[in-house]
Amino acid sequence: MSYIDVLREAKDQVTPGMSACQGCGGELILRKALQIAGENTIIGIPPGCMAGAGVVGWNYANGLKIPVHIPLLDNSAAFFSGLSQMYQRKGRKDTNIVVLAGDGATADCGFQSLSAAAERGEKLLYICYDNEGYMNTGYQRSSTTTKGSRTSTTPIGSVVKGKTQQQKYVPLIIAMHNVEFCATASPSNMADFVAKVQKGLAASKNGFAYLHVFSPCPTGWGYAPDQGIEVARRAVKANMFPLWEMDRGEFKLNDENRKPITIAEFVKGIGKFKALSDEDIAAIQAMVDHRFEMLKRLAGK
Amino acid sequence: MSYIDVLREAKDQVTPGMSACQGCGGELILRKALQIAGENTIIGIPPGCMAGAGVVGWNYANGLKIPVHIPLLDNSAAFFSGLSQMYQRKGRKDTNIVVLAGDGATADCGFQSLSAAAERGEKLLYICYDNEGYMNTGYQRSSTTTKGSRTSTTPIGSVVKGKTQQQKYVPLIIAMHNVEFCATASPSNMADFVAKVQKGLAASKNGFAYLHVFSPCPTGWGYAPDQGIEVARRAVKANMFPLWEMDRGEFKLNDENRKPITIAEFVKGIGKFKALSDEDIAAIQAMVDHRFEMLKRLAGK
Amino acid sequence: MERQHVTPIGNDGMYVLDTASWRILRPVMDKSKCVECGMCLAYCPVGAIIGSADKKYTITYDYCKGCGVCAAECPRKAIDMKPEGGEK
Amino acid sequence: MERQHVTPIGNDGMYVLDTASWRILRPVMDKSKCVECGMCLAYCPVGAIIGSADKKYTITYDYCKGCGVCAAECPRKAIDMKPEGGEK
Amino acid sequence: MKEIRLHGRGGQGVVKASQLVVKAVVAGNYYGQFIPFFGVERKGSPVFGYLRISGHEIRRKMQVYDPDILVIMDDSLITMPETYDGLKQGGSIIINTTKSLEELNVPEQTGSVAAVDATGISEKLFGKNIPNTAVLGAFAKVSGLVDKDLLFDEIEKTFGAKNREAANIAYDQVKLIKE
Amino acid sequence: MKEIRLHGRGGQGVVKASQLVVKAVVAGNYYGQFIPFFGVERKGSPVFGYLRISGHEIRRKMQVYDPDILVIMDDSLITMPETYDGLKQGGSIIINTTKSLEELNVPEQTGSVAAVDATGISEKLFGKNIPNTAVLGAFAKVSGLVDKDLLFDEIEKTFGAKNREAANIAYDQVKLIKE
Amino acid sequence: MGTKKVLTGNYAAAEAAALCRPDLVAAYPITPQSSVVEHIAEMVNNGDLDAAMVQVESEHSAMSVVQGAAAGGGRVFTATSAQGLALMFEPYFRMSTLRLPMVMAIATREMTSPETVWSGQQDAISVRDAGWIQVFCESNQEIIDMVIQGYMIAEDQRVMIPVNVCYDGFYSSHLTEGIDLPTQEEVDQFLPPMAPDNHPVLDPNNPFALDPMTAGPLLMKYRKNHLEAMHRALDVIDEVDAKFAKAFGRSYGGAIEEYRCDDADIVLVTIGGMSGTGKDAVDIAREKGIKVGLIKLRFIRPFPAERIAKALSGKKAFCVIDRSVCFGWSQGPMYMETKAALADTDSKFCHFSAIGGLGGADISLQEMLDTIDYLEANKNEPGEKETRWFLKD
Amino acid sequence: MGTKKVLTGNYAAAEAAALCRPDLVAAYPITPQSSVVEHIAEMVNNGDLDAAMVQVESEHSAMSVVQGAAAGGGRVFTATSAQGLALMFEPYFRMSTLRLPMVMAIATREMTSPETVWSGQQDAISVRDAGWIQVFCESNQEIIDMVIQGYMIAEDQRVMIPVNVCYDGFYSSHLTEGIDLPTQEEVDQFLPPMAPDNHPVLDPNNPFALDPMTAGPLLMKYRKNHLEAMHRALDVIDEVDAKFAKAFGRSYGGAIEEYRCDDADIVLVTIGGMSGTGKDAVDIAREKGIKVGLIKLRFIRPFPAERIAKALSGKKAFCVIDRSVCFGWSQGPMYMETKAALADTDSKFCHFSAIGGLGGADISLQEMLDTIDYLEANKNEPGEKETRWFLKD
Ligand SMILES: Cc1ncc(C[n+]2csc(CCOP(=O)(O)OP(=O)(O)O)c2C)c(N)n1
Ligand SMILES: Cc1ncc(C[n+]2csc(CCOP(=O)(O)OP(=O)(O)O)c2C)c(N)n1
Ligand code: SF4
Ligand code: SF4
Ligand code: SF4
Ligand code: SF4
Ligand code: SF4
Ligand code: SF4
Ligand SMILES: [Mg+2]
Ligand SMILES: [Mg+2]
Repeated sequence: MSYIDVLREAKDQVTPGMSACQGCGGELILRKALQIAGENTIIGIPPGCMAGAGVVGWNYANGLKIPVHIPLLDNSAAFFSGLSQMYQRKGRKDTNIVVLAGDGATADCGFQSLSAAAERGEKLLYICYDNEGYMNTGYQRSSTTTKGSRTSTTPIGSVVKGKTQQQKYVPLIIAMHNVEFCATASPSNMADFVAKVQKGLAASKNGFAYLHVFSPCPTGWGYAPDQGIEVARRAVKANMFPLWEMDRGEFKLNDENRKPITIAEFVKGIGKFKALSDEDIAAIQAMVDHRFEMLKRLAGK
Repeated sequence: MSYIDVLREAKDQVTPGMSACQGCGGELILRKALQIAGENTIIGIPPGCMAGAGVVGWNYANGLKIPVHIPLLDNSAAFFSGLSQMYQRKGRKDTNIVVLAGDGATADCGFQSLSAAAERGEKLLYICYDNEGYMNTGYQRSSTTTKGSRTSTTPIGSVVKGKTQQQKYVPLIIAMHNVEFCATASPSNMADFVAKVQKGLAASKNGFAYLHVFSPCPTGWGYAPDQGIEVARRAVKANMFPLWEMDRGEFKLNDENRKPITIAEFVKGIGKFKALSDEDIAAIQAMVDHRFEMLKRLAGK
Repeated sequence: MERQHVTPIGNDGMYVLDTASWRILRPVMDKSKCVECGMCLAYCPVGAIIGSADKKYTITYDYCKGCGVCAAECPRKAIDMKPEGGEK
Repeated sequence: MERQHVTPIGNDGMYVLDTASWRILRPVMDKSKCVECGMCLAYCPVGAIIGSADKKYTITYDYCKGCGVCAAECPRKAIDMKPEGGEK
Repeated sequence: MKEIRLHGRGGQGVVKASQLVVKAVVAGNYYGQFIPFFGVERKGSPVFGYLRISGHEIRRKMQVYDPDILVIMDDSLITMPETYDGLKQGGSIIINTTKSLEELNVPEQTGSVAAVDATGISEKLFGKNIPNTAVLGAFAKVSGLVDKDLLFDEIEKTFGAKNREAANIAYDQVKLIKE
Repeated sequence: MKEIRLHGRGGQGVVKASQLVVKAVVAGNYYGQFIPFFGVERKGSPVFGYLRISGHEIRRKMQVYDPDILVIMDDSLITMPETYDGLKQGGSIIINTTKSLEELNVPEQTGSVAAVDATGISEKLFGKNIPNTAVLGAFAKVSGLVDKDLLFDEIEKTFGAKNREAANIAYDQVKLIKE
Repeated sequence: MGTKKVLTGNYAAAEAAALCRPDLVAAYPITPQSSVVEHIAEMVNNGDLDAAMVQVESEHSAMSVVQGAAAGGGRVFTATSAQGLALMFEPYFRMSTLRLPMVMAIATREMTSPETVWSGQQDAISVRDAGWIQVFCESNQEIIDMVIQGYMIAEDQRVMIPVNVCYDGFYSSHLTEGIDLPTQEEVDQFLPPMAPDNHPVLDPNNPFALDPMTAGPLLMKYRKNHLEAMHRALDVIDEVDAKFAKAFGRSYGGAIEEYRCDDADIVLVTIGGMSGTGKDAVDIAREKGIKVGLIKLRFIRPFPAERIAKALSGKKAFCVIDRSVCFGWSQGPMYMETKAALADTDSKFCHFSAIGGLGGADISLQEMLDTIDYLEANKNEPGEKETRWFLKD
Repeated sequence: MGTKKVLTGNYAAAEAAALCRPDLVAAYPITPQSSVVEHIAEMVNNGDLDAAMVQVESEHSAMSVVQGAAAGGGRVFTATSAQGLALMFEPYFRMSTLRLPMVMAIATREMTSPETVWSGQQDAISVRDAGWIQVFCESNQEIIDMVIQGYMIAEDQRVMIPVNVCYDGFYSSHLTEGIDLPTQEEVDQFLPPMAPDNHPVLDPNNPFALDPMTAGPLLMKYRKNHLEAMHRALDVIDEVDAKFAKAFGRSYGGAIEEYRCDDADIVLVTIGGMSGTGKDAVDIAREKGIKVGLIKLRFIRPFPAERIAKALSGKKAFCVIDRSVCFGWSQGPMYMETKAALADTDSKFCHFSAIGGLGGADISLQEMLDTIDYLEANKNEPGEKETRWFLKD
């Protein structure tokens, strides 16, 4: 089945009307991932936009069609480790145990819990939708926020302009954890995304699987709602968000991206980058080039 | 100055009589690192063997000659971030801010705090002495414990024999955090160790520096106290503990180790490994080979 | 005692927001331009585009938020964003 | 009020354990074999081996725990571990 | 003390508008208080807020149960039972609408209804529906609870001259469709 | 109830030895209790422990202040003031030593002193100084508080036959150097 | 005189903290506190506040970073709510027992579960036995004033205990009202910079070990000191209130505020933002001829037991209204503690606990009035009445 | 009848937990609790216990993993002390408010700072307002019995609240004594497996959202339910005690134990391991003709206020001995709460708080005897006397 066939045929597991903003990348990721996972799935969605948008629901009004729990911001991987262990023990190993968490829950507040579950090889699929900030609480900085970005805790001031650090690159960090499967994906590259969710689900039957997904956010980032896929596509093309996977230790670049666009091209028209200086852009470009070089090396190129 | 000259001339900053066991690798690392750091240093030593051995001292009997605090098991990097920030603010940037923490404090309980301080680029040198277990509380498993090891929470039972997971390889994980400097070191390779402490201290003036040191433990691991350096040397030679460094993004293998010894040779005579099966040994060997290959690729070899 | 902390699943009692009311622009598909590639379905964040077994794609308006992603992503420019009129 | 939570630094009031009493074997250096490489100093975990400015190395016994690392690591086998006698 | 309840949707600027009123009221040496009520703060979700204006210190920190005035920034909200709930006998409604009085279906006890096409004004001036400053213009005219100039100064300080214009237009256009 | 304080150094097996006594005492249908006292549990550091033996339930969970018996596994500890502290008038001391009574410098109130070269026995049998089982042998003989066979069975169960031998040798060798 | 401003409770906390010239601020966003951090970040990035701002990954680190900075001699600030407070509990406990002074704002929020982000005082109340001083504010003005007073109290050598300035999430944190914002000069005059040797500072120029292992007998003395310092703080609170009154013309009555209690038969005891509603209720009931007064608990750590007992002595009936619960008591925590404060009183009260406003629920004037009526009706029947839950249906 | 064994308190807890057939155990080592985990790991690795053992990286994850497993329908166990309890505070609070039943052992330990690893009950006491049931044990036998009873209480449909089985670090955790270990058959007969539908279990076969956002009015009902369940637990505790007595021949008197109180004038109130020492002191003082009794607080959440009031009614004097402090009260926490329990009593007591045994310090027989003497001497002078600190010098 082609990925389009998969997406056309599989049932939507999410309420038809949830309050994510127009054009929200997170909503797209959530719906598609759960379509693929299907009904025999238990999902955890920690505090963040997806939980906040009504998906975990309200008392007596639930936003999903499959069992869901909103764990703490900092314990998703641990909570679902325990749950997964119980499903192993019950002999129900076919049930998908999935976490869908924002970058804040993943890279920051819940990072230790995540790292430890990865290390223990817990059998679950952890998907991070990375919108580079704490959107649900009003777009504060996260560790994955790109350098120079305007956020509500790194505002463009007269003295300091935006975030001062480079982003923390969680997928490569997790790939260094001896996990079964680790990959990046972007909604702009939907065939790749679908394949990786499928691989991730399969890998989660043998150990820890991690998928880091670029999640454009029109509201926080400041671009028109119809541009999300294009922004994601540019991120991939600029190597801001390279696509790769690691399957039981073997790295593979999904796209060698022989003619990358520049960071200057990538950031154009995105509000959060509007105060980037030339030095900022150069610094991001250098980081991105260096990182891509590292990925190529890891993939044996 | 040769490293021997450095070690001969620099003052010992530690009490002459501390209660670390005979032949403790941690004591050696602590003394040598602090000799190099010198008097203008503030050190944090979280709960663990080094703190427990009297180094942080007792009320009205202190084990160091420089200012020291025992932070929580889980917040060393954060606490010393705050302290470092104050020293930046006071204009006393020459003061060394050093954390010396066990693998438990580093890789497990304090890992999130560490990862976040690395991401923020806090100006400090974080040294992990990795004895692959929680020695101070009676040698329980840590995430850095080698697969198959006997510990008091992964005993050699009739059904399960020792630790079931591979070790978490913290140095490479931290190297993926955009830090100034990250390296591994072993007391068996003292010249390299001394140079890396020096580099780490220098790098900590510009950003986050991390040093991961192999720390043999006769008591926990079960080998004769005089064999610690030899055990460390074998670990390096078997690529169980390869020596490398990453300086502002550039990886370098300090020793290409063209004729590695096998894991089977490495584990010989070490009590904690006594129940290793052939499969365990093969699994560790495979992990080690794969990891070394990855390091070589990163170093552009 | 009533069971606590639990919300049943299913269409009954489901949380559903009338997101159609957010729409200012309305995606309108020009079937004549459409090549049935399915991109609009793949990229619609809301799941508002459905495909039939014979791969015909249709925009449903009950929850479409009017974001315009489908229009932007259609390789044939077969979808137009038109101001919401009275019709629904 | 006396200052709390603080222990002064310095030899005064320093925590010092009599680790010499742990020693069952005693490292004895044979100066005639020694080539003054300093390895013993580099590897002694206790800091019990000192080197003078002219690079002569001496074992001090006040805190030496008798671990035997120096003996094991001396490239010239110039250090022997001998059972502790009455002497000190 | 006058108690006012404001209704709008996430993104329409209910909170900002109310804060401007409090600023203007305080600038005029009166007392003002605003408490937003949060369900979800997300775009499109209904948002409430409680505004109090008084000549004396306002001590109570609680919701408004029987508002003297309802300010409704989005007339699609009138189908929700909460919207008209509790309006005081003879209370007034200020609403952003082009609907007729009939269509508004106001509750029996309603005293007066003032209507303004704030959306129209906003869309004309800004090209999008952020009706809050225009509604404030209507509020200044109809409620008599806040000094027009002080309020419009605050609007200008926060949102710029164009929004003052919006308020001004609304001030002129607002119509009592029930008195 | 008899109260006993044990002294040794980290690594000498004070805790294990005391637990064996409790086991033997309980097996003999008496009551026993042992509480170790922790400074640092590290090799070479002084370690204390409190042992109680009684015909009745032992309810108090507290330190022993005035021991009836002192068991000292390492005679280097006698220079520490804590070691002899609080010994009851006429109380006894069981000590692992080759020193003379004089050198032991026991306190005035001491009743009897029993000496055994447990280190010697241990080094002979095991090649290292783990004197605990030998000291237990001496304790069984001198204290009369525990059934020899039950205790030696426990020793054998936990540590093997060689340690029973150590206990046996000590049982035979222990000497009252003060009565 | 300061400047008239219109601010939310969170902005009030942020502005006040900035006026105290903190060296370092580390905080993690959480509803309803987030705008405190955001506003401080804004001031820092605009150069209006010269402080290090550390963007931590969790509240555990927030408290740890400020702890390290305090141990480096800095004046520090943070703010949090609910889950964040719970996550930082370990370093939070250590901060107070290390006796490092600081101020932390808490925009109080109900604790999950049930999953919630709304108001309630359960967060601060549940950690009241972790050694901090805790004060609850009624108005945005009080938030400002207590942040400033908080540093003076915390850093007083007789005290040396960090201070929580608590205020109701949403009902205060998001409430906008007019306040008088002291000027920087006024605050500088009132609050001196922290003395360099105010507490042990890690420094190679004066080396020592900070907080080494401490045996029980000595530890007990430290604890006793802590409790004594808490007790002394009751006086310091009054002193600082008086000094503040002199400097700024506003005072709060110290650890508790008594409102129309003098001739009252019955008393409402309140805490935080509900107190204003309570005062309105008292005035209304007074007009009906009911002799009712109100005690506002301001500081709950130290617990002003003597003052409460004195204020209630001779009264006939009282009700303590809690915005939190005391698990295992079927009552509110401040009610339970108020009873403990009355152990040796001679009065025989009619008394009961009321619990309301959890998880964002409102505490309305009507509920206050009903409670007063009930007290009035039962004032002559001593003994504990059933707990009153302010449930809506 | 079970088997006679000689065990430390920690081994007792581990053996008892194993007898309850947990599905999953996740715990993190910490002194003085570590040997609980170690012993369980040993049983699992030897195939003596069929349970999943998850080796977590922190206590925060320990509580989170067991929470997830409980939400998956498992019976779970963990154990901790001091800093570990503090670190897990956030998921700990959620466990009880999610109403997921389980048992957690706490080998109590003093809280840092000052830096310490020794005994003290501050850890468990400081989190007593986080919704758990808490019971304190005196002996190793009681530890075993309460772990087993704990599951039955926690899983009772009228309760559904997790239970902390607390015992003194070192003074119990490391104390070796003889106990009677029930056999597996006996426990199986006493404690049924958890009913599959005992609480909401996340399962695609019966899908629902667990703990969605909950508005205040509904949340308040949940809280009220929780408090009512706590109150009901007082009865369940008695019931289970009686059932246990029938099955095993041992009973503990429910929420409190009264020792020689009947004709007593003066009473010591104790908690945990010190109770045994207190009983010895009572016997000794009785021989001197002092009419003294002892109340052992066993369950402190729910707080058995009525039973305490009843037990003290008619007495002349009492002292509550706490192994922890209540910051801001200059007193011990159980003393403070005991006073609250006596709000409506008619007696005029002589009473005071005693605090001892912090940070590993001993609570000696002598201190108990001195306290009794002091009570006896002052029994006819009603009112609160100064707090007694059991300081060694
Ligand atoms: C311990 C704790 N601290 C803070 C919060 C508040 N909080 C809720 S959601 C959130 C941000 C989540 O960001 P992310 O995971 O990136 O999700 P997003 O909102 O961006 O989708 C925060 C900080 C919390 N729930 N728990
Ligand atoms: C939150 C918390 N959990 C547990 C502990 C107990 N603890 C103290 S030291 C230690 C192990 C430390 O291991 P490591 O860092 O590797 O140092 P080592 O003892 O091996 O030198 C543990 C678990 C603690 N102090 N704090
Ligand atoms: S703020 Fe961003 S991530 Fe959150 S719902 Fe809106 S678009 Fe999606
Ligand atoms: S247990 Fe190991 S690490 Fe700890 S002091 Fe002894 S040898 Fe060193
Ligand atoms: S994307 Fe365009 S061409 Fe493709 S199916 Fe949709 S409307 Fe047709
Ligand atoms: S406009 Fe947006 S929501 Fe509507 S169908 Fe197109 S992509 Fe879907
Ligand atoms: S290691 Fe040997 S040769 Fe080298 S200095 Fe020491 S004793 Fe001499
Ligand atoms: S025996 Fe060990 S402690 Fe002694 S000098 Fe040699 S290396 Fe140092
Ligand atoms: Mg995010
Ligand atoms: Mg370690």
